[in-house]
Amino acid sequence: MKRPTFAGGIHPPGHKWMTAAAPTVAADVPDRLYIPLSQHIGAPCAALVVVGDQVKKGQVIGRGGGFVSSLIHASVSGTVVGIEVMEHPGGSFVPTVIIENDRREEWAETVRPCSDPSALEPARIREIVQEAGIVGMGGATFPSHVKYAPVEGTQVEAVILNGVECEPYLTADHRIMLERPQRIVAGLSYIMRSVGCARGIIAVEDNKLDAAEALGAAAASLPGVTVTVVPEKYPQGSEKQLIYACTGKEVPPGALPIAVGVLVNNVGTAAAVADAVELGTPLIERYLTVSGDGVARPANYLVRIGTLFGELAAQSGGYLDGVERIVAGGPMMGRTVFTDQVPVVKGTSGIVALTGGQLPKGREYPCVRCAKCIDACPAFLAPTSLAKFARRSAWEEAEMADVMSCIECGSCVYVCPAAIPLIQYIKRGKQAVLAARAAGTATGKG
Amino acid sequence: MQEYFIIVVSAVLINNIVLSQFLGICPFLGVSKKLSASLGMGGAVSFVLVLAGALTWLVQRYLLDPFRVGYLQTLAFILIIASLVQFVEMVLRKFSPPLYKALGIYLPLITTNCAVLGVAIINIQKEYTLGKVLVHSLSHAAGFTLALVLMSGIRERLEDADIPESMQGTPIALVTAALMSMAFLGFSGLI
Amino acid sequence: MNNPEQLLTVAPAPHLHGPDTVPTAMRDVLIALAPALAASLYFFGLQALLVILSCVGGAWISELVCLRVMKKEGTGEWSALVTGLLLAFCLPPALPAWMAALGAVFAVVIAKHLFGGLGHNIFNPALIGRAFLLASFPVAMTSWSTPLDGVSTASPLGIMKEATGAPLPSIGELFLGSVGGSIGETSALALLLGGGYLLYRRHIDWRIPGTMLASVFCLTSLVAAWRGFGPWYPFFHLFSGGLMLGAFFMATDWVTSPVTKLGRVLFGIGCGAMVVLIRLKGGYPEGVAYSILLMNVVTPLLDRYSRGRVFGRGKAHA
Amino acid sequence: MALINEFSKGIIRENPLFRLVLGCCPSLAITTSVENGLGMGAAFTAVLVASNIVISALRKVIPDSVRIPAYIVIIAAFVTMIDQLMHAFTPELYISLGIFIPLIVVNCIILGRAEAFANKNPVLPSIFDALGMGLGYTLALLLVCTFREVLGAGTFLGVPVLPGKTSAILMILPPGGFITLGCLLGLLNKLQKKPA
Amino acid sequence: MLVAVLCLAGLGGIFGIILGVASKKLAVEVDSRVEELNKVMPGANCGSCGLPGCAAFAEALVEGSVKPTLCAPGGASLYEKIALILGGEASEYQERQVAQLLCQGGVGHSRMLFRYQGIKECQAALAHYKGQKACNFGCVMQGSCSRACPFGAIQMGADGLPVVDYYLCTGCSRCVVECPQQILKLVGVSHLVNVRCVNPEPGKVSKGNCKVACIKCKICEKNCPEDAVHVVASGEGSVAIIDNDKCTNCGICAAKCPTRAIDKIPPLSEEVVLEVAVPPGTSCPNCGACKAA
Repeated sequence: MKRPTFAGGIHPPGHKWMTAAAPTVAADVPDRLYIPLSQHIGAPCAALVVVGDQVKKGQVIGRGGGFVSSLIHASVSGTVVGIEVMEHPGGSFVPTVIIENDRREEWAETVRPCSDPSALEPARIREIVQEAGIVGMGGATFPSHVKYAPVEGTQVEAVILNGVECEPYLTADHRIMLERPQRIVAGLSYIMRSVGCARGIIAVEDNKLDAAEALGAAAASLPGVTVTVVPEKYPQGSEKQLIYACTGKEVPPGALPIAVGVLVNNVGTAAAVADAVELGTPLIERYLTVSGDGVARPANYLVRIGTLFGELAAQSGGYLDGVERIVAGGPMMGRTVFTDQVPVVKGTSGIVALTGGQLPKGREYPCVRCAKCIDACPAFLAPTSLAKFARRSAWEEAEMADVMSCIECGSCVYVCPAAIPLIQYIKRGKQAVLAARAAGTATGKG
Repeated sequence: MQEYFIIVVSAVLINNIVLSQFLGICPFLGVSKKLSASLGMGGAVSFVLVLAGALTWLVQRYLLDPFRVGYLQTLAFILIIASLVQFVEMVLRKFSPPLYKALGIYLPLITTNCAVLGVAIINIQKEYTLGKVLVHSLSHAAGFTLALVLMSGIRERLEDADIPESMQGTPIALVTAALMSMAFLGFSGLI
Repeated sequence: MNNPEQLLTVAPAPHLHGPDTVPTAMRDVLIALAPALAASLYFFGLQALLVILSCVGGAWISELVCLRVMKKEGTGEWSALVTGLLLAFCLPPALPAWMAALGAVFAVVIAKHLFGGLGHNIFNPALIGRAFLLASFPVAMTSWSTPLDGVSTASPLGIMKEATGAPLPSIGELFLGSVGGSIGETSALALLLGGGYLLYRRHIDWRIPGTMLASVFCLTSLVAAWRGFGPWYPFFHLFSGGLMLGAFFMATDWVTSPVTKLGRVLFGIGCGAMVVLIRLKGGYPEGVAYSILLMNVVTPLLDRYSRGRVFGRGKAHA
Repeated sequence: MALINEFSKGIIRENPLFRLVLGCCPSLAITTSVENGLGMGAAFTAVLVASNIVISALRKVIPDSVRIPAYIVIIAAFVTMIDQLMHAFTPELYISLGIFIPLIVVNCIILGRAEAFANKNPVLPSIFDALGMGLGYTLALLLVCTFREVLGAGTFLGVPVLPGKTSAILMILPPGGFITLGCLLGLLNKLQKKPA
Repeated sequence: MLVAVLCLAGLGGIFGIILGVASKKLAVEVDSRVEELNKVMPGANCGSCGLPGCAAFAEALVEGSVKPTLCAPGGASLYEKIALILGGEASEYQERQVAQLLCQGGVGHSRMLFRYQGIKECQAALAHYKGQKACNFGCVMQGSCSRACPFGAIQMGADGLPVVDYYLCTGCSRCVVECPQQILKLVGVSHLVNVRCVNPEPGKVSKGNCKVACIKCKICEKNCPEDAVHVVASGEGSVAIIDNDKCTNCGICAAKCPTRAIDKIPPLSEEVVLEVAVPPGTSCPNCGACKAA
């Protein structure tokens, strides 16, 4: 049987062999942890601690005001030694709480296991998820409790767990699925209960058949849950593309998956939900892959939030010569950082150090209209036209050509023989369109 | 029937009014920057062209010829066309201000659009009947619109092109027209 | 203040890049043209070599001069070589070398660099070069010679058009290429090999050559059925003239063909229909070059009106 | 001095074809031979001078609201005369210029000069203006003609200048007209490229 | 002859009547002054007037909803022409303004955090850690202002910063709008001394990031004989600012500034400074007498 997928996409070399077989190692907890107060999309949190405060592991140290906001917890016990504006792997500077680790690993009183998780009300599960500060761990960092909240006039018909991990180099999700399949399935059952949905799908790419098997075995006892194997293709793990592959439904531009009755969560998120519900532990650590051709010993780690990239790199044997870029996340959609002194945050799925080898060597050429970008675009856009509009600030034309539908997967740039930074132009176009919309005017001058 | 068919093919493709007869170059170069405007201009010219073709034919046939004042042809025709254009202009301004704005200064230029006068004169030279005059005028108008629309499509694409500074604008439009006209040579000898 | 060489690079995603670049793609086209080049040298010998060298030389030199004059970096990235070679392939082997070079210069300067160079041309430069030469030197451009011995002859399509009563070559001869015609167009076999390579390397889309050949085949089959010609007739059209060369190497030119899938299908059908129209009804025995140029004119409009739907838009969400 | 200025401006500074890009149609259509260019230029200049004189003389008589139709009628009258004259005295040229003689009436330059100059100035400057513009246009036509005839037919005024069979016929076909004018315009732009 | 005259007269008569009737029935009011104004507009469509283009400005002028002086590129000569067409008085005197970059931290002066590889567009570059310079307030050096200038007055210099040609600049403020860091400011051409740094961070920080930053040392404040320059609160910190009304262009502060963040430019030649409106109907010989008086 042909495996379900989506139209378009690319097949970059996966480089997953470097870490796929490496069991997850618990990373050393450093002496100082740097916990940014913005680890989710939405308004940043306000600090609930001041310099000199003693904090315990799992204690809430940041709380947000906005609707799409999430709590921040201390990931070790210790002393707050500073709250400073620091560089963040997301490409910006944000206030960061610095905690001196006292090595006592004392849990906060709020962290209590639940005696009978199967008796929890759906609303209570959402509350627990909110209190645990769980956000989407695939990289989008959308607060999970917001996702589970009921939306007027819609009903979730299927919960899809995303175990695709289509980004090259990354294997952290693969390892979770192999090592903690029970937790993932348990998390899925809580999510399904919280949204009142009977159908669950766990999607796994066909380069991880062992993980699919493990999950299948774990889910055997749970009715309504199936494991769907999808072909290896980038960006198979993109939310809308995955929904299409699993259900045949297309989420309209600008809409959320709930518009077609689907909820998508990362497998790591599901495991975190299970921990929060059963053990009461908030999200203070995550799985991630340290890899790339610029790292001596690529590995998968279980890392406390707030550990600096540099400390993980050191545990992996340090860098090799010629590292040009350090990427937070996968190399297709991750952001480069300018120093490895930035902390791991909830959305950091990997740290990839790249030497110049895989970057386009040649210069940028004019567009030769080869249309490879159009063929590759999973959103069925014409990236080259969008980039041309953005280049001459024709925002209105860009909006007409659906610039806002771009999912920024980077497939177009990967295939472009002229090495045009199409996505950056498109992002610029989106920014301008949003600014014009916010200004309440028709798109006009940028 | 065959005759009409030949007139159409010849006027639209082989002897395209712009690309091989060189009539109506001004609006061809001026209004071909945007597709929407070129469609409007094509429409306006077509309308004027067909009306003018019929009117001039009638005047020639029932006024100039019977009174043996054929030498007044140029004068009489230009008079008719000028009035007609002014009329169309007024109608457009009244009923479609956006179109009027888009066509801008080119509407009055239809008066001095040699395509209109040229086709009117060719109509008489070829001694067509009224039916053929209508078909002939309409086909030339279609040829004009076709060339204009194709040109504007190309020029919209050229907006992103890295054209040498001194070639931008009219020069590159002329070279494009040259290459289009070379492509249209492929139709020569058709039928 | 600090050494920029030691700094990390910050750049927008993605941080991986596929293997294709413009120069490698152009190099692949040259590789794909190699079988046809070998065939042409085998069939037409030194005469053809001279024409090819003049075309390639003319194109290459004018490319370098243009880049210098317009103060652009680079050395043309092979694209001028492709233009020169393709132009040479659609010229008769006995053409005077200076004419061939002139055509190449015209192609590169007028059709390409006046429009802004690589990626900006509207028309296929090689075909413009050919159209220029055909219109300028009609006699020299239609003097064909037989392969191997160089006796002057007519091209197969010319024989058919003029209906002189001279025997038409067999389909087999047409397929292998031992017939009169332009330098690189006679051997359908060699061109199919090259086209197959381009398809394999995914540099061209099957849609353009596929629909173009299919529409020629269908239309000529209809004609054959109507006029009572044998089943050889559509194959004769398929393998004669520059159809294979045009379908695989000229119509598929990235820059001048549509970028959308539907656009490519329409483009191919249009090319095929024009070829048949000009071959059967037009003033020239061969219409591949003009058909592609005419469709080049329409390409911007095809692109504009053949845009597909965007993901999630206009489809039932059932 | 002023008159000389009115005269000379039309030749280069405000050349109607190259600088103002007016009157393209004939400059593309009939420029296949130098002889045609000369004939067209002469006919054009004659009409321009005559109409400029009359319009300038009548500039205070013609009501503003109907000036355009009035100009057109005046111009058309002179075109008709030239048409008849050429028919009688230069029948060959008449045939080779064909439809483009009556079409002088719709040449934007003539109406343009009437609007821009003759209706604001006395007769004498108008004559010089017309002569300058006419000469400028004729010279421009001749430039285009020379390129096309030499390259396309290998002759100049009918005298062979290129060795046999080396002329590119394309240049006297329609595309040749577009190419020559386009490239000339580009070239002149390049030569005169000083910030405007 | 008679026939010819009759024919034409007849034709003319018929069409005259048709057009006459039509012009009554289909009349649309258009103010001819708009077209006249359109002819005298600079045609840069720069948008400095706040309207979408010169044509819109002309319409607004006729409606009386805008003042002629809104058009910066046109200058005094335009105000005069507008006044002639609309019959108003162009008597507003205004000093010519030019754009100036309030940042001197180019390559070699500023500490760089990383190498930026991407499109040359300031807004896009800002999305990556606010640009490659350690200072988050200065120029990001991608040249958006240069591309936005309709007059070619801004070129990118060797140190990566834009250089404004004060002679070509018309003060249209296109670049000012374009600059995402908002560090291009219009200054009167007579203000020769300017603080060309906007960094409000403490002196220790700003000095560490850039050799030519304002370090809040207040030396300028202490040395100014006119009490015209002060380090004042700005954003989350402070920065030196010159009060143009008090400044006499003496340049002492610029000379004393340890980081050269205060910059004195040489006086511009008369042709630039002279940009004053002239009364309608008279022609200004640009002698400068009126300015000196």
